[in-house]
Amino acid sequence: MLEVREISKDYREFHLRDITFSVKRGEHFIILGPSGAGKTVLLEVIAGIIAPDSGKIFLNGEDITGLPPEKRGLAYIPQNYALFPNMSVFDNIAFGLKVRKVPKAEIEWKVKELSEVLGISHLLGRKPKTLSGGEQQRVAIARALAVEPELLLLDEPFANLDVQTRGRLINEMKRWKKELGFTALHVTHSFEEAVGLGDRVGVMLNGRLVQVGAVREVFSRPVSEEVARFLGFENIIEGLAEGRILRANGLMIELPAEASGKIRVGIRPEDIVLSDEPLRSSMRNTFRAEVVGLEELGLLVRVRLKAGGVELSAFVTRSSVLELGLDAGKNVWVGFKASAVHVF
Amino acid sequence: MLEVREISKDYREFHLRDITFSVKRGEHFIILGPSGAGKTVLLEVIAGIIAPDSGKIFLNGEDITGLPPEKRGLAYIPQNYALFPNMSVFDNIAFGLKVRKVPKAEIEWKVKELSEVLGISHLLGRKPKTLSGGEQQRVAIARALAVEPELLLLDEPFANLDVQTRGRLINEMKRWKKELGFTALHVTHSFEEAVGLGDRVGVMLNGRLVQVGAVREVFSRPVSEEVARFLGFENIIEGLAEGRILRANGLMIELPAEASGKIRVGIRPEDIVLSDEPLRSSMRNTFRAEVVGLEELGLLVRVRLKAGGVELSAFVTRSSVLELGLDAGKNVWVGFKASAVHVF
Amino acid sequence: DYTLYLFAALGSFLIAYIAVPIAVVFIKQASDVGMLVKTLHDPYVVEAVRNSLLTATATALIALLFGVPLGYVLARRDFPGKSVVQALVDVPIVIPHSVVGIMLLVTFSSSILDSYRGIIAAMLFVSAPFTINAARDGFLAVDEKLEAVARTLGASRWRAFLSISLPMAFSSIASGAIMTWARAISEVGAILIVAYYPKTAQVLILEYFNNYGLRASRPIAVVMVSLSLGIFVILR
Amino acid sequence: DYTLYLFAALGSFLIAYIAVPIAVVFIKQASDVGMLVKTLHDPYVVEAVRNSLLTATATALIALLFGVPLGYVLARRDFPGKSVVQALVDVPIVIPHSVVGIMLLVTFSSSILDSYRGIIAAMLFVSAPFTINAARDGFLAVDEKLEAVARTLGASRWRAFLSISLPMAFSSIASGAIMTWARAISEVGAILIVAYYPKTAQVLILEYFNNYGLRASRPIAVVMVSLSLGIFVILR
Repeated sequence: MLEVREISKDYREFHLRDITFSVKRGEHFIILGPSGAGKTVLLEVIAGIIAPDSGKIFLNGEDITGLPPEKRGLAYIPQNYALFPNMSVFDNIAFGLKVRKVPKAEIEWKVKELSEVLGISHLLGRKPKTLSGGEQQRVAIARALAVEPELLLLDEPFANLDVQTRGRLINEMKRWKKELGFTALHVTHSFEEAVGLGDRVGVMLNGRLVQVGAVREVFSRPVSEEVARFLGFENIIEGLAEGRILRANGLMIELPAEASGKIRVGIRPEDIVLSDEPLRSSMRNTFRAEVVGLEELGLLVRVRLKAGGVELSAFVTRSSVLELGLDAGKNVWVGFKASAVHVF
Repeated sequence: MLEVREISKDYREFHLRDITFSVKRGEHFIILGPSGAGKTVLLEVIAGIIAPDSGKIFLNGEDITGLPPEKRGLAYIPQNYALFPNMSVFDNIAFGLKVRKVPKAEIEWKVKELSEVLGISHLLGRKPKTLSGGEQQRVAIARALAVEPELLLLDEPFANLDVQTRGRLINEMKRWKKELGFTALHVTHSFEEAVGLGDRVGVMLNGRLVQVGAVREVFSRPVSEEVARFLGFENIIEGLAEGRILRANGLMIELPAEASGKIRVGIRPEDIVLSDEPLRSSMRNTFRAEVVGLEELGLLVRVRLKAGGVELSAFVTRSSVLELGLDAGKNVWVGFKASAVHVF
Repeated sequence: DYTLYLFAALGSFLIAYIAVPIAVVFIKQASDVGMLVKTLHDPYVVEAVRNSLLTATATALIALLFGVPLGYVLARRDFPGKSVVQALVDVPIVIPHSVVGIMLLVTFSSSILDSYRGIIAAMLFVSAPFTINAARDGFLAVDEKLEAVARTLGASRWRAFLSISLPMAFSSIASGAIMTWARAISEVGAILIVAYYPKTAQVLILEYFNNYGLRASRPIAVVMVSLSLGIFVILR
Repeated sequence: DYTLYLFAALGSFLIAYIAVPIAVVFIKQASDVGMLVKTLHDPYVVEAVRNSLLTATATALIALLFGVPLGYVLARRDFPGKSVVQALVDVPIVIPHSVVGIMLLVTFSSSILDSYRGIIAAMLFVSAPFTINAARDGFLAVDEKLEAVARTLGASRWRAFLSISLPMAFSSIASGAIMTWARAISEVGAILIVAYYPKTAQVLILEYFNNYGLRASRPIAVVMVSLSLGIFVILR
């Protein structure tokens, strides 16, 4: 339905480069990327707020690249929701309908229906400033859906909510989607949203869309080291594979599947276990390593290790650091399962 | 040397109440508390920048409560370091000496000596704005030490530094302290700084100093539930103890030591291990529990559990959530060591 | 804290210097109510005050008509020469008032000489910046995303401006217009050159002072300062 | 985007209205250089310009002497009535200039009438707020912790003010003082009442205009607007 072809745009510190992808009707398409990747700029280019330097955008086969935002039929929900502070919740939701000169009775019926599905019927008389973050988000969605847009453009819709509200609203959004049947293009940096809501996901790094595919596929088979790193594979090890064994700088790592030649594998630091004695378990990959350094990361500590000639980093809890007496120079055992090794 | 007696002060949203403690010569005393506890206000009261509503401050037995800051002989280093932007690094360090009309040759000698110990000799001609965070911190310390203060007042000295610089500077501060021999009163919210630098620590919560003692003692024996929670014991369980067994709401928990009567114990959520099968290990406390909910916390996920009538929360990594298939309603095994149980 | 006390003492001088003359003019007039009443019935005075109010109001309306769009463009668009335009907006504040009159007369000559047009022309030159800057700041405070969202919902830019930006910037624009009004009614120097007639209250004060002395001009001053302070209190 | 084009068109009117008279007065004078040269040799004119420059400079210095301490106190201390003081500082902007003259004369009567003191008194009343507000904003921008640290290092408040706050707020204070100077030299209405003599350039423009017409007064206007714009360019 939406087709984005080779969009490039330089805007402030953001540089979009040859962005090409398409969204199918009824799909929930997630663009996942770190902050600063240019996700918002891409959304605003699609919404018609920013003109691209080059490239085209098609909606149902029609070129909409040159159309102003009001002629596109795409509803945009920015990260801060941008509710109109000078209007009541009712008037916010009704805004697009009033602009279209829809009869008053129909507007009231439509607002009532939407606000019931979204559970905001009791808020219609309130001003946006008096609403909680979660309520504001629902109002913004109702306002966007009221005009029955071809496509909903969502910019980090859950970023401004507290942890508990976020979890609840992600689940509710699945329900709204079923009941109201919309198509969504949703940009976010949150893996949780991508996994929880996405039908397909596009990974965006430094202004480029580097991998597009089904969510599980992207997470389990990142196409490049860059994507792997973004998806949390901090340990990237290069070596020569032979059968199910990878030889890398003095280590022999068991692989989850057969491979051959020079390959790279990724291991998430949270999948690496540290212990004082070699672990007697199903973990096939166990090595002796030396602690090089520690970095506190809030609740976790990142332990930098050297095993053979390979540098590894592992996440452990603060109490493990005290218990194992981790400190630079200490030798420990590191272990990870073959299934934690991702080949790309 | 410094004695603070029953200081109370209402200042903006902060309410100090009956703060009493003393700092000995040569000691590194840490005041540890969450942001908003009023730590900075306390430091500014001691420095003479804010007048207390009641209470007294003694320095070497002399009442200094009414003295202006310039008559106290305490050097204050605020969180942002407050280097004088209109002066070079040299003039910053020399400022206190110039005010005291120290002869020029002596100033130069003193600045040179200090900047060598702190490794900032090459920066003396620069303006503070051109310095990195770590360099700024060293300059601030040099400037404070130049006047040979009775006591150094440090407000979150490492909070504005990146993770790696922080770790390095904490280690260096130990060395500076040995070489230059100062007494420090240091406020922070970081456990890392408290453990790494503190001789003694005072825990400050909601404007009250609730526990003072040696660092290890405070961390292992919090005097109250409130302190325990702040120190990360999210799971507080009340029950009846008999010998080394605590009976609480249907659970039987092995204690690290004998106790009797109604007691409370605390367990850190990172000390609780989840698994699909009962763990065959030295963990004596193993229960069946139901997952109540999940909360994403950056790299970790907080799992809320119900075991018998007791609610527990545990931290696990994101990959464990996927691996164990954790979701509300699922039953898992929880385990923790008797040594992870802290009685208070 | 002696330094602060010294500073406070020095500072009070200026505060007193502003407050005392205002107080004194009211107090002295209070002991001469007869003259005030007489002045309020003087047809010249009534006419002049009427002229002042009308021209200042007309000036504020013109400033709104042109200044609000200008403020919007300055808030929303970057264009080459924008900084020059910004600087030009602030220029009238530093030009001597009699020079403003000469410049306007040189430019528009007899078409503004001694007419309401001339009064308004002089007032507009010195007072328009307040409306422009207030409108610009008001629109800058309106999140551009609000307009963007309104447009994706189907509103034209004009509709988005009317429904969202203008209502939200209203209070800033209103206080800018009031400042424009106050600055307009305070102008004397430029008006003296461009339009001595029709007589405005500001000019009449001067004329009565020259012809009849302080006692005759003081009541008009009291009336005008009451008007100005009233406006000022509304603004705060 | 038609709405924006319409707005830009409307807005350009005001920009042109400010820019054109300034340009025209220079252009017209360029075709009458003889008169300009003659004016520059007219001892009355030279004397008046000298008076304007001297009194405006004196005013700016007085405003600095009292306004900087006041700004510092406003930036650093809360005290009862602070909001009233703040409001008073902004009052002079809204009072009609001739009313200012009357108020000052009513208050200080003959001690300021027709003297340099009177010119400076009138200028100070209307222009001091620029220095006070600029100083306050300048000191507000200096982190109070800097002074606190300086004091724990042994400096008195006065020493901390001199070594830290004053140097850091200097550029803000300087631009406030320049605005004060510009506002002072632009004043006409109040000076006409308080001190027609000694003659200032602003008043002389008016007198030459009344006595000899536009051609005679225009060169002085050109000189004054050049001065003002020069100052303005320095400020930016």
